[in-house]
Amino acid sequence: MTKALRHRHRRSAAVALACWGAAGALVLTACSGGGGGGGGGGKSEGPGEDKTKASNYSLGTKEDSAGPAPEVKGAKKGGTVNVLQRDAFNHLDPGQIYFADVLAAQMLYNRSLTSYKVDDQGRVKVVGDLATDTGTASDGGRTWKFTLKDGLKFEDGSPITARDVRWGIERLYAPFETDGPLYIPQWLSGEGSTFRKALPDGPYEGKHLPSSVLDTPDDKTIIFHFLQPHADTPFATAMPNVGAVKAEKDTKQKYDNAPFASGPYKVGEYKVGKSLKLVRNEHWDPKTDPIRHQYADGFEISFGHQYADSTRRFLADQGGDKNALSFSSAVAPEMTEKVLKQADTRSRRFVEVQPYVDYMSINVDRVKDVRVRKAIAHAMPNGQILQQNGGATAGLLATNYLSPAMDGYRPTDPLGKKAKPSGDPEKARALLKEAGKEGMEIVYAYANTDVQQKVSVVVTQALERAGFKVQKKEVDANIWRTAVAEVKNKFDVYRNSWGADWPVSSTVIPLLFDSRQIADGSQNYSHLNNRAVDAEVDRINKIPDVKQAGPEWQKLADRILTEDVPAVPVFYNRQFSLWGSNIGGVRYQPVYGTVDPTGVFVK
Amino acid sequence: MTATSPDTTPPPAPSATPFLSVRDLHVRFTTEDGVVKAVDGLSFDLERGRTLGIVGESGSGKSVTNLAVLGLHERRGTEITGTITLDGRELTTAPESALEKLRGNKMAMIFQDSLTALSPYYTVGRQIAEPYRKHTGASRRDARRRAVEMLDKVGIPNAARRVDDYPHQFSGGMRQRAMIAMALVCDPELLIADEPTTALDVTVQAQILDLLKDLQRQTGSAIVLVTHDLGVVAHTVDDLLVMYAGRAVERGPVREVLGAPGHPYTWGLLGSMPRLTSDVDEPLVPIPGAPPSLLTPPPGCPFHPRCAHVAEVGGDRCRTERPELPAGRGAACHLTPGQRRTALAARLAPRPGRGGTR
Amino acid sequence: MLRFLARRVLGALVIIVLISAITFFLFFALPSEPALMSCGKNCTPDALALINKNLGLDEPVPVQYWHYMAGIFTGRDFSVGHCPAPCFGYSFSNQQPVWGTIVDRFPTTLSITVGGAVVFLVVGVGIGMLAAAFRGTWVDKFFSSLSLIGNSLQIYFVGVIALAVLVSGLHWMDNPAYHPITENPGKWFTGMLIPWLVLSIIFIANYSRMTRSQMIEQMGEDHVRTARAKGLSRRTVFFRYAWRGALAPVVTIFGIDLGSLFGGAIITEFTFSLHGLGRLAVSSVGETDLPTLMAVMLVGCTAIVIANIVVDAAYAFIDPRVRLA
Amino acid sequence: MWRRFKRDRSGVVSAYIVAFFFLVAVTAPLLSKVYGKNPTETYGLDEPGLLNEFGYPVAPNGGISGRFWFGIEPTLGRDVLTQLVYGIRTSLLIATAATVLCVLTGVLVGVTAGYIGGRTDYLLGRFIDLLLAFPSQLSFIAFTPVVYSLFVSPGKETPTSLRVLTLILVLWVLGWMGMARLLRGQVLSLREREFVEAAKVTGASPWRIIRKELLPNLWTPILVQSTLMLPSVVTIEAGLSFIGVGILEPTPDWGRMFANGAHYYESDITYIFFPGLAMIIFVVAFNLLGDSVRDAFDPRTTR
Repeated sequence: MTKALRHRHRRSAAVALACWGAAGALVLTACSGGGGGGGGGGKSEGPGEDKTKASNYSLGTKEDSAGPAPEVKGAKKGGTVNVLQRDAFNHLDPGQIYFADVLAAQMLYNRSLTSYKVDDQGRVKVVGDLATDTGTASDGGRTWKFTLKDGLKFEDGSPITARDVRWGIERLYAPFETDGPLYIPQWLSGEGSTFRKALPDGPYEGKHLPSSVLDTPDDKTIIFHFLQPHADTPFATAMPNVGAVKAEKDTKQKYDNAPFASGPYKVGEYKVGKSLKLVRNEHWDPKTDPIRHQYADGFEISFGHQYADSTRRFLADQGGDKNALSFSSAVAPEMTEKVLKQADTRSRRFVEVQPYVDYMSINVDRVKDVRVRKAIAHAMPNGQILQQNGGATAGLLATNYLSPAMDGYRPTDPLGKKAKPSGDPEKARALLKEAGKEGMEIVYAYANTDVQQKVSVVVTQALERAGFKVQKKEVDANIWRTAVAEVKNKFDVYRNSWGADWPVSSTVIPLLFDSRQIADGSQNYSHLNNRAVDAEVDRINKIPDVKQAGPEWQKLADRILTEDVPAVPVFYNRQFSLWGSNIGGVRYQPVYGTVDPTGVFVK
Repeated sequence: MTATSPDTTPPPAPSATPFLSVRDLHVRFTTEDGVVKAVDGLSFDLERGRTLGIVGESGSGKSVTNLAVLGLHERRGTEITGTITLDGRELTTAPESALEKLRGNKMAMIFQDSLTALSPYYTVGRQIAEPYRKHTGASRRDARRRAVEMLDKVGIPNAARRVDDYPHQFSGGMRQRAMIAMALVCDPELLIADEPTTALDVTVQAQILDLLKDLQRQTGSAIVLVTHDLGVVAHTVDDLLVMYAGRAVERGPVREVLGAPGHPYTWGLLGSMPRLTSDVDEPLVPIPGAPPSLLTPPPGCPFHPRCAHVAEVGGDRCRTERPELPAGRGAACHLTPGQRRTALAARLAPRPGRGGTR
Repeated sequence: MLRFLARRVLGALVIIVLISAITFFLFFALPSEPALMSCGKNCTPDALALINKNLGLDEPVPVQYWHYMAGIFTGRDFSVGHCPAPCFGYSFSNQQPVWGTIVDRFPTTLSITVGGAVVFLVVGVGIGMLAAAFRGTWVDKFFSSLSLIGNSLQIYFVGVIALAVLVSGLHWMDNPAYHPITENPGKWFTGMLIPWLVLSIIFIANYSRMTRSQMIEQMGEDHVRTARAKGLSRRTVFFRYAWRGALAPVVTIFGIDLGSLFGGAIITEFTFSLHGLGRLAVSSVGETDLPTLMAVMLVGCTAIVIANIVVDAAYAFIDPRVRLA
Repeated sequence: MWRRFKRDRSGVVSAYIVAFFFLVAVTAPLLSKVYGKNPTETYGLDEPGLLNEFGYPVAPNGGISGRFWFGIEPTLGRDVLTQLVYGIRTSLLIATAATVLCVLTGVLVGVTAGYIGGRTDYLLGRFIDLLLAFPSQLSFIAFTPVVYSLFVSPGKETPTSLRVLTLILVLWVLGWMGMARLLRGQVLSLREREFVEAAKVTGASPWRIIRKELLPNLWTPILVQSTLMLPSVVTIEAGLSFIGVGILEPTPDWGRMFANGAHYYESDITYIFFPGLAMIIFVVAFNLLGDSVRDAFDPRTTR
């Protein structure tokens, strides 16, 4: 069912060494992002220390949800922001958006029921966006009620009503809406794609969901009746597809190229695959919006800038590039050193932990002996793998399954990876000997890309040093996902990456390790099948307060890593951003792992 | 050897210098393998209205001599000594620009293979008109009219239309005529025809030669006719020069040379060609051996390796001593006039037993 | 001429059809499911089947091929909407009509190719003629050794060095990028400069070598000697007679080079991160984006066969002996 | 002819250089033993102090030192010299095999078409036209994955030999037409010559005529063309690896070093320097050799 944000960074070239404790002193310069962006966490010390940013996630109050957003220091009105993106946006229709780059972009023109408010310290609050607050639960968390603010308007000045929100949700049932997250429709109408049967054509044929499912008693009220209790509903309603779509302006598939704006900007000109121009939306009222500003006159987003290209332009900082930034393009890893050495970049860059984690899954069906799995885990050269991915500015060495960006994250290190970043071949060898499996053949599968080819070199080498025999199996990059997601696959160890849709671990552990998730195409890539784990998942899921659930998830994650070892956490992704010197108000959006464009202005 | 012109052409040059005078001409090419002495001490004269034939095998230096006269030899690696004077003007030392003014104007050349010698890329008319425009400054239209006139003159039927044809659209004989038209377009006083008929049918050959003669009669120009074909020479030229290995080995009025050749090589040339006058069964006698390498020409008489009469001369004379060509009529050979007569007589006697192949 | 054109165009069409068919059928040997590209993240077998149906992937390959080719002339209707002629299908990876992408990318390739071609043709032929004119002198030796080395250079090496030195090191030139000439001719020029230079260095070598040897060969031709014997100046002969003869082979090679470059100057585009047809092709292979790949392939081989026809016509124009039939 | 060649100094020097490259390729294991390093070991990762925190060599000039003569590779920290030596080995193996196949096919098709003529010639000619109309670079890139997939069985490692085979195959299929065209023309003109006519009249079998009369006269174009073909195949193969459809890690490959170098050049330009230099020297030498061979066989072109 649910799928996490999969960031589109093809990590083709990313990054350098993690800031591991050992190398920490050396690397500090690399890791300190410089106090740009005003966001907290200018320094990321690595898993050795508690970053505690995650614990800053909270639900905002009604007051937090009221506009206008607090002024950004030094902000000025006017000017156009140039945005250099590598990949073209694949969708503009909020219903279809799931990738990080567009998630960042949609913040400018699209509003959802709730949203994330990031303060100067980098603390994240979920607040009401279209709604006055983060919703009111009843019926044990099965029913959630939201009330819309006053003065909300579309780009044509027409008011946003509950009917528009309803339309926005009901259209997710239409068969063409395939790419976006589907939490709300699935919670309302059923798992998988069964929910579509509730409204096969969406709202387009005049049919609607019954009020027992989705109720809009008046122009201001929306009531969800879920099949199960969902404590993290305020997070789910912060997905961009839980917003308002005006029925008359809904052009179905074509909406993808011309969404009707509710945010401070609207689509000015869109050349698919090439450029997108966002211009001021005069009908947006700052008093209704606790998050967004409208400083710049507009954003000119252009696609097709390789990381090296955009980095070079930010570094040169000439002409129009002074007014440029990128939502999601990272500094090209080969230029990391250059960027860090150029003093004037200090105030216009950041390195932040993203909610994405790289794992090495171990196929439990094939590698049945837990001692062998442990041996693999100990042998895994996390540091070297990270280095192939770009090193310190691309990620942090991972010591457990949860990202530091998750609520309740603790820097536990059950396998002692921090001390042995290149793996511990002796220990692995010993474990393998204990299992009597010396010289065992391991099929290591990898997607055939530049970086993964290099990763395969270090993984193979480390495993062989630990006494394994390795069969390397390259898989075409474009079928990689399906190939490893096949339950009956013939591989033993393979990389995958997971990012939570919101900073609650209920979007991580159950998906990765619950045996009930095992199916072709699902995310339990390891096929871990442990009843005790399943039971624990259920128990924690029932905790009504997400804040209390956080530490419980961490405990469970560590237990799995210690007892079952179905996967080896390798590194936590980081975003290394750089922008032009004439741009202000850039901060990090920790949930999306991108630049937050809402407070950006031209100096 | 100065020939007195029998026709109306007024005697030129108040000085004693003939119209074209080549003196002690040496042409050497430097190649990778050494120095080639392509022409080695050649001298001859030619007056207006006269025709000089130059015969010899390929590689005997005929063509090189003519190219040297026009200054068309490859400049790089070529060394020329001696003098070439045309109408009193020294050509070997003349600057390129001066030569350019003379070429195609005062002196012109007809080449052997009209297919390759005419540019395939331009129309016949244009190629004929080009030198005319250059040397007379005529307008495009006048030049074209002149080209038609010339084509007409050389006997191209329908000249006004054919003037716009490309060379490949002409037959071989017509091309050769066009080439002659091109050479004559500026009424040159010296015309060098380098084997103008070799590539043609016998009937066409005769026509072309007649044409040349006709034109000479009209303009009174001097003609150098280069050929390896003695048959052509007999009816066309006034004087004859026989070349071998870059040297003149015999010269004289054509009747005398053909009638009483004085050099064994000339005998060989005559023997290796069929004559209309002789019996069809009479075998042709080729000259044994191959022309010598000009890189390392044989010492002494260059012909001695192929000469059947070395013994008659006696001693090492042929191998060591280079025979001089006497001024005027004569041959560069060590044989005495008596020996020559005997040998020639012997050669002309039929030899039934031997069948030569060609 | 008309007969020539008719005959050649017919032959070209046969070749294009064959090549497109080979490409199309070969690609079904690839072990991947193109529908996955459009299936998004919530992909289920049902959704997959639907997409397969929408894209017409459920039909036999020959039928699909027929639809594809017919669509180029008649346009096609997809569930996503009508795709007007010329319809090269909808891209599997970005769900846009392929033709739009081609139209979008082609100017980049065109700029690289035409700009580069102008430089390397003019400079290459120029150098070749210079070397021929000064044959044997230091000028000739200098350019000859230069072109020998140039001939041995590879874009993926020189290009990188050029970037490192000219862009990153000395900041003399702009990072290669494509800006439409219609929007900003200045930027277009500066953005294309390095690709042109690098592409040229390599081709110049070829062209100067060829031109030189052709010129020298032509200068030795009888008809050139004839022209000299007519009293035409060295210069006239060189530029009018010898050049005309040397032109034909140069034009032939130029046509072939240009034709293959139009299909995408792949390595150049790759080295300089330019988004032309070549890069599009490479990415479409990686993404099993059959419609896009087909389209690029068709553009590429059409360019080649057209180039061949043009070369033959040009040949006939240059050399009147050649007859078109 | 041999004498002529020997007198051509640049030709002889080039021949030595070319021979040196082949020698290096053949003796790569020996060289690496003597030098004491191998192309797969990640020295930079295993030993601290060789690579900095960004994965680039600590020592200046790409980490060139008495120990690593050509420096070390960024991020993986392997030895550049042995990588290059083994890379040349891989590339030359592929290129040589592809060239040999192309030449054989070219000779076979060219001689067949030229000698038999008629319908066979026409059909082969059209077939060649067809293959020539394939955009070659594009086709290499497009069809290499297809051919790979024909060989690959899911779940097993694709042996490097299969990848090599694939590349050879692809380079071969689209590489022989030039040779065939050339030889066809040669054979067409030879066919009309007296000695062939004579042989025909005496009733020699076609095979005998081809072998005894035609082939000896074709050696010159074949040899010259092959000498020119090989370096171009090397560069095409490297280009494929550069774009990413060539040989995979960890098998060292010349072309992939360029692809890597293009990534690293901002911070480590030295890395691409040696492979680039080696390739220039190799191609220059081969081109000069080709010129010399042609001159030796065919003195007319000496200028």
